[in-house]
Amino acid sequence: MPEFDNAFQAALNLILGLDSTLVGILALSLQVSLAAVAVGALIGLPLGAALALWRFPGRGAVVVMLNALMGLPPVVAGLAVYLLLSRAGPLGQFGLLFTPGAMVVAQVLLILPIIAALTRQQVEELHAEYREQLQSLGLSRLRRIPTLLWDARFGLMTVILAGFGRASAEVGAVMIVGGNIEGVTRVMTTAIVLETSKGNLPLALGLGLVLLALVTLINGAAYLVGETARRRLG
Amino acid sequence: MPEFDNAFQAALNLILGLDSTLVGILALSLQVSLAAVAVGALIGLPLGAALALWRFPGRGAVVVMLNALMGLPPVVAGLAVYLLLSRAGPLGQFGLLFTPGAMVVAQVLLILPIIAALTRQQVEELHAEYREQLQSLGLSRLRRIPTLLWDARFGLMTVILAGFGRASAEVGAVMIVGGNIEGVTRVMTTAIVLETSKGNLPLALGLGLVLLALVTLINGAAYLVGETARRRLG
Amino acid sequence: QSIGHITLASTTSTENSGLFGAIIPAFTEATGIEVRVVAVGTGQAFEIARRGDADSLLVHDTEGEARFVAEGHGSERADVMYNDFVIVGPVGDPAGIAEADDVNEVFARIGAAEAPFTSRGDDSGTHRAEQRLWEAAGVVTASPWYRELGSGMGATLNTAAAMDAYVFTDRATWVAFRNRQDLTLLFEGDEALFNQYGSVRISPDRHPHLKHDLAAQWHEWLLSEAGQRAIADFRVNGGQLFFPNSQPNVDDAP
Amino acid sequence: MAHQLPELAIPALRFEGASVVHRGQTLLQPLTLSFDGCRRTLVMGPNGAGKSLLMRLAHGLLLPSAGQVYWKGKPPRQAMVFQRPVLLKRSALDNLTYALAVSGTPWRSRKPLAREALARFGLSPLERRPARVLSGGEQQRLALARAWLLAPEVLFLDEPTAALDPASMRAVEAAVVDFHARGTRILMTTHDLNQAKRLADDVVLLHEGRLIEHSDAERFFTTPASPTTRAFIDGDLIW
Amino acid sequence: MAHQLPELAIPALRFEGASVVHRGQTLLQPLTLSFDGCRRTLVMGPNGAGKSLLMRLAHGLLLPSAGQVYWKGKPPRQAMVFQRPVLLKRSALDNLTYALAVSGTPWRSRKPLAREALARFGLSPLERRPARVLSGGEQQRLALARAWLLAPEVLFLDEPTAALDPASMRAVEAAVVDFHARGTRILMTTHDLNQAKRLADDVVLLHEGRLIEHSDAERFFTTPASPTTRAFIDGDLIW
Ligand SMILES: Nc1ncnc2c1ncn2[C@@H]1O[C@H](COP(=O)(O)OP(=O)(O)OP(=O)(O)O)[C@@H](O)[C@H]1O
Ligand SMILES: Nc1ncnc2c1ncn2[C@@H]1O[C@H](COP(=O)(O)OP(=O)(O)OP(=O)(O)O)[C@@H](O)[C@H]1O
Ligand SMILES: [Mg+2]
Ligand SMILES: [Mg+2]
Ligand SMILES: O=S(=O)([O-])[O-]
Repeated sequence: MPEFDNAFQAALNLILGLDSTLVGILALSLQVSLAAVAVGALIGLPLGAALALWRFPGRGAVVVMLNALMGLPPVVAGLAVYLLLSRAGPLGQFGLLFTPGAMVVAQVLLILPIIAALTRQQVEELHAEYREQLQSLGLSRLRRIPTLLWDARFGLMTVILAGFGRASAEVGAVMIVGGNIEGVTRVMTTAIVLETSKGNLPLALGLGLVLLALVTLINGAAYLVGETARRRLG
Repeated sequence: MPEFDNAFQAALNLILGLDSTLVGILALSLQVSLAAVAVGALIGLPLGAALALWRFPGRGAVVVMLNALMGLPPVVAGLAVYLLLSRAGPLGQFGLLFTPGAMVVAQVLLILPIIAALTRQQVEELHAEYREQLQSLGLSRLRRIPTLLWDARFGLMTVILAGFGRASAEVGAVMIVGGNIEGVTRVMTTAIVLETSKGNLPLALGLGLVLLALVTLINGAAYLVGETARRRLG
Repeated sequence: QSIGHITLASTTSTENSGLFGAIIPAFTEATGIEVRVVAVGTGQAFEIARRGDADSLLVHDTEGEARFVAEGHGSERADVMYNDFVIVGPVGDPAGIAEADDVNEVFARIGAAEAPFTSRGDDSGTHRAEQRLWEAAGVVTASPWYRELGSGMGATLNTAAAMDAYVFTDRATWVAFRNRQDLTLLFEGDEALFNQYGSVRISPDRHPHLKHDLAAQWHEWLLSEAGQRAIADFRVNGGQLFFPNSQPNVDDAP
Repeated sequence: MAHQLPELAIPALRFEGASVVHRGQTLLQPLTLSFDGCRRTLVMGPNGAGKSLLMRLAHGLLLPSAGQVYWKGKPPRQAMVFQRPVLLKRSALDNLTYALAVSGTPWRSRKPLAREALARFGLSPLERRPARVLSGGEQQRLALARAWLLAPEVLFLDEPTAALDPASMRAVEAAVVDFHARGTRILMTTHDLNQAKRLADDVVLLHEGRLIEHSDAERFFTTPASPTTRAFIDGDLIW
Repeated sequence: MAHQLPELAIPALRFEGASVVHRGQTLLQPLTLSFDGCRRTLVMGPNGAGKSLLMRLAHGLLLPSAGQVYWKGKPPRQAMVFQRPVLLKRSALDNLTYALAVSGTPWRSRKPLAREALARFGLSPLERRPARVLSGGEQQRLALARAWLLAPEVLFLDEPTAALDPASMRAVEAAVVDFHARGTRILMTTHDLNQAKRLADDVVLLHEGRLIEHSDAERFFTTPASPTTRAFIDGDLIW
């Protein structure tokens, strides 16, 4: 298929050319998604763990809601953040709209449920094993959270990577709250959409391949770190 | 915030009105995403399990690739499928482009890595526990797959729900391969994008809420089934 | 009663305005042919047609359409209708374009005031028209006041509304657009703002598999009296958005 | 062989009609019992009799379905060695320093204390080994070392020597005696009649979730009150 | 107390310089051994001596880091009861029918056979209980029932009675004798010297990953070849 060949060609040219515009777009993509994952993990991991530990009336509903929010459409998340940050909105005065900051906020909204829901499930399973021992040690639920997150870390790594994948891949949210402004809020996915709408399909695919290559690099680094740590544990 | 109130109002009206167009769009959304999840699970679960079981040179690279593909942008998946199914493409003669079938194919591409990567991780952990016993029973790796998938089913439920969320939320792929044709390939997310581009933000948000409500219902049903089964197991 | 369907590649501005929703039923009624509209960016619409994935094309980029036919992808092109571009901006009108005499002055004033302006920046028909006007006004656009969004018309309007920026848009999208916030129509009516839509038939030689018979009926219907009347009858809030201007028997490469 | 030591001020643990019912099945019949003083109580009975359930009730890991389990007075500091030890996915040493951290031991003294405990249970060479790959007996000893480190006032031991070699078993029994001598109340299960004879001040016998007898060790082994006890001591109490 | 029965045609299992090294640490020194005939071999030694490693090598769950472990002739049908039984997340009955399904038993006969095995190990009332909530001893008995069902030609038992009450232990010992009488070769570990004396045809003693002695039971217990064996039998072989 000539298009796919062209796409690989385009990707190669893009990488070899190391066009400064492309580098800027790539860097922004990475910054936004990594920031979103960092915030998402910082909130989502303890949140998911807490939900695994506490029993309370309505817990089932919360779990269902969280699972369902894994299906929050990026466009909807983007719209909600747009309305919040828009000049007429409640947080309008901060002038965050159409800035990378706004894109991070929208992506956090998207990946928080993914990280929290998958964390809940994994921590719940580990806690089934640890519960009696930790309770015997007199650990309050709150203090069990770091222990469980730490001991589940190899599994949670994949969860965080799923969140990162979601953030780096989505376009609906960043498009609306970022506005795809050239040089300011244009990221890889919005650039791909733009090229697609221009009919530049090989270039669009090529950009996609470049993005995937970058994401793969990051995944590879995470894998190496994980495997090294795991090997030390036998 | 008036927009959010309007959005809830719009959602309510949409639901109460039970407009036949809306019902059609909702039904198509559901059909496409459920079909994609079914196919994705049918392939992804055994694939992930196999990857958990077999050791071979280059396995690490495959795992990294799979994890990275969780970050496959919907637009890129859409483009790739578009080029394959386009008249000028290798599968052009089947006339699948701009049909729900094409949308299913693109979504399968998106969620397969998610299901397979998360399954791999969970099955790997269960297998660490079961390995010696299953090997002692003389089970080949192939025959261990159904056993492990069955015994990991409660955790895998959340994985499948993550895949379903991804499918029902994305817009990039279905937009390109479906074309958002009214009455034929318009689904909830593409309708939301359309309304957004018309500046109908409350309606767009309202549609988003309706979609989320539907997704929540399905998650609730899955939760009830899961909890009932789990309770029977102690 | 349906005898089949055709796929029509078109742009979001026509789709967003609701035009197709108004005229296609009349066509289907008359011929039993269903029309499935794939509304995308101008470039993407050409690309879809070029690849043989659409049976017909309706866009507003006369130059591009001509090239499409000249390159052999299209067999026939015809004017169908026109509307016009308008310039909208914040009610406060910081660059004072409402008082401008012609469109050149509008762009000159915005450039001089360095007032925020959002451009589609997506190489669409609208975007190209806008760029020609900047050039004509002798303004060199530059960030940060000039924002290239790389978005569709609707998305660009949403962004402009939130940024209180000027924006160059086709009238149809603007009239149908609901999230105006502080935006208002500030300038219209210059001849240079003319926006021509054309229907293009795809070459049967290039793509013999397409439904050329049905597509021909669509093309002819658009140019026919019935089609032209349907276009003229389409109103939003009582206002006419598209003005039919087919010239019977004028076709082929211009 | 009742072991006489000054009875320290450990509050009494009371079971009052405490039962365990799970999905309609009564696993532990209503139990009324009192564990007073700083004694070494051995809980015995066939598999599935409810020994581990009783231990978990006593340690507060399980709430009775009916009735009550409570301490008369302030609940004492407790630790438990489980029948199937749960070790964290960390090294042997880290498992111990973790327990110390939880119990509030200052950072500086954790490692020395943990190493001491490892040495006491013959695990010194294994300190860096992941706890989960230790042999069955090593894991059990690590769990004992962890409980030992916590210096509890009440120590629950659920078949703590089941996986141990004869010498280790003797060492652990010595450790139990030692614990007790330092004022720790012992509640322990075992299937080993000789071990029970060596260690028990008093014995609780359970059978099919029911309390058969609770009496002083001497009495229990020489003049049992119940024919079931007799059968148990003779090894005749079969499924 | 060597047990004399017609030696059935079970091929011999050979260890030839087989060792286990893990991340630079030698867990099992190169081992050369041969297990012939239909005997009951007891593997003994202190915690961490390498008994479980040896069992896993023999059963083929672990490949030696160096040297070889192989059957002279066609590998026989084998089953193993692990020191820490691994039960599937299913009911007790389903754990057994699963094993039968795996071994190719026709669907119709699975349940009756499984019920028979449950009855034999005193687990009948528990057939619908999830295997993971069974008591320690019940789990061990379920694992034994599973192995029993598979009617193996060689049976590996890793401390199979550690969690059992005295009566159950006797019943399991009887089952082992029974197995053997039906022609099954037994390779078993235990910490219980008396049990070893009751069951062993021959004994392997390991210590710190090294083979100390492999001799007939009679010889082993009465005139041990090594001073380490002496110390072990006297219960003096301490960490
Ligand atoms: N969560 C549970 N659900 C159902 N039954 C349970 C549960 N926990 C324990 N049981 C049952 O309760 C009974 C008592 O269990 P327990 O663990 O107290 O026995 P035990 O006396 O400690 O036996 P062992 O000597 O084998 O350790 C057993 O028959 C067991 O199957
Ligand atoms: N995967 C592993 N990684 C590191 N060390 C291991 C591993 N498996 C076993 N060991 C070590 O090898 C030694 C022998 O273990 P093994 O389980 O064979 O002992 P054992 O003789 O069965 O002891 P026990 O009587 O306690 O069951 C132990 O010191 C153990 O810590
Ligand atoms: Mg127990
Ligand atoms: Mg062992
Ligand atoms: O829904 S997406 O924005 O990921 O296409």
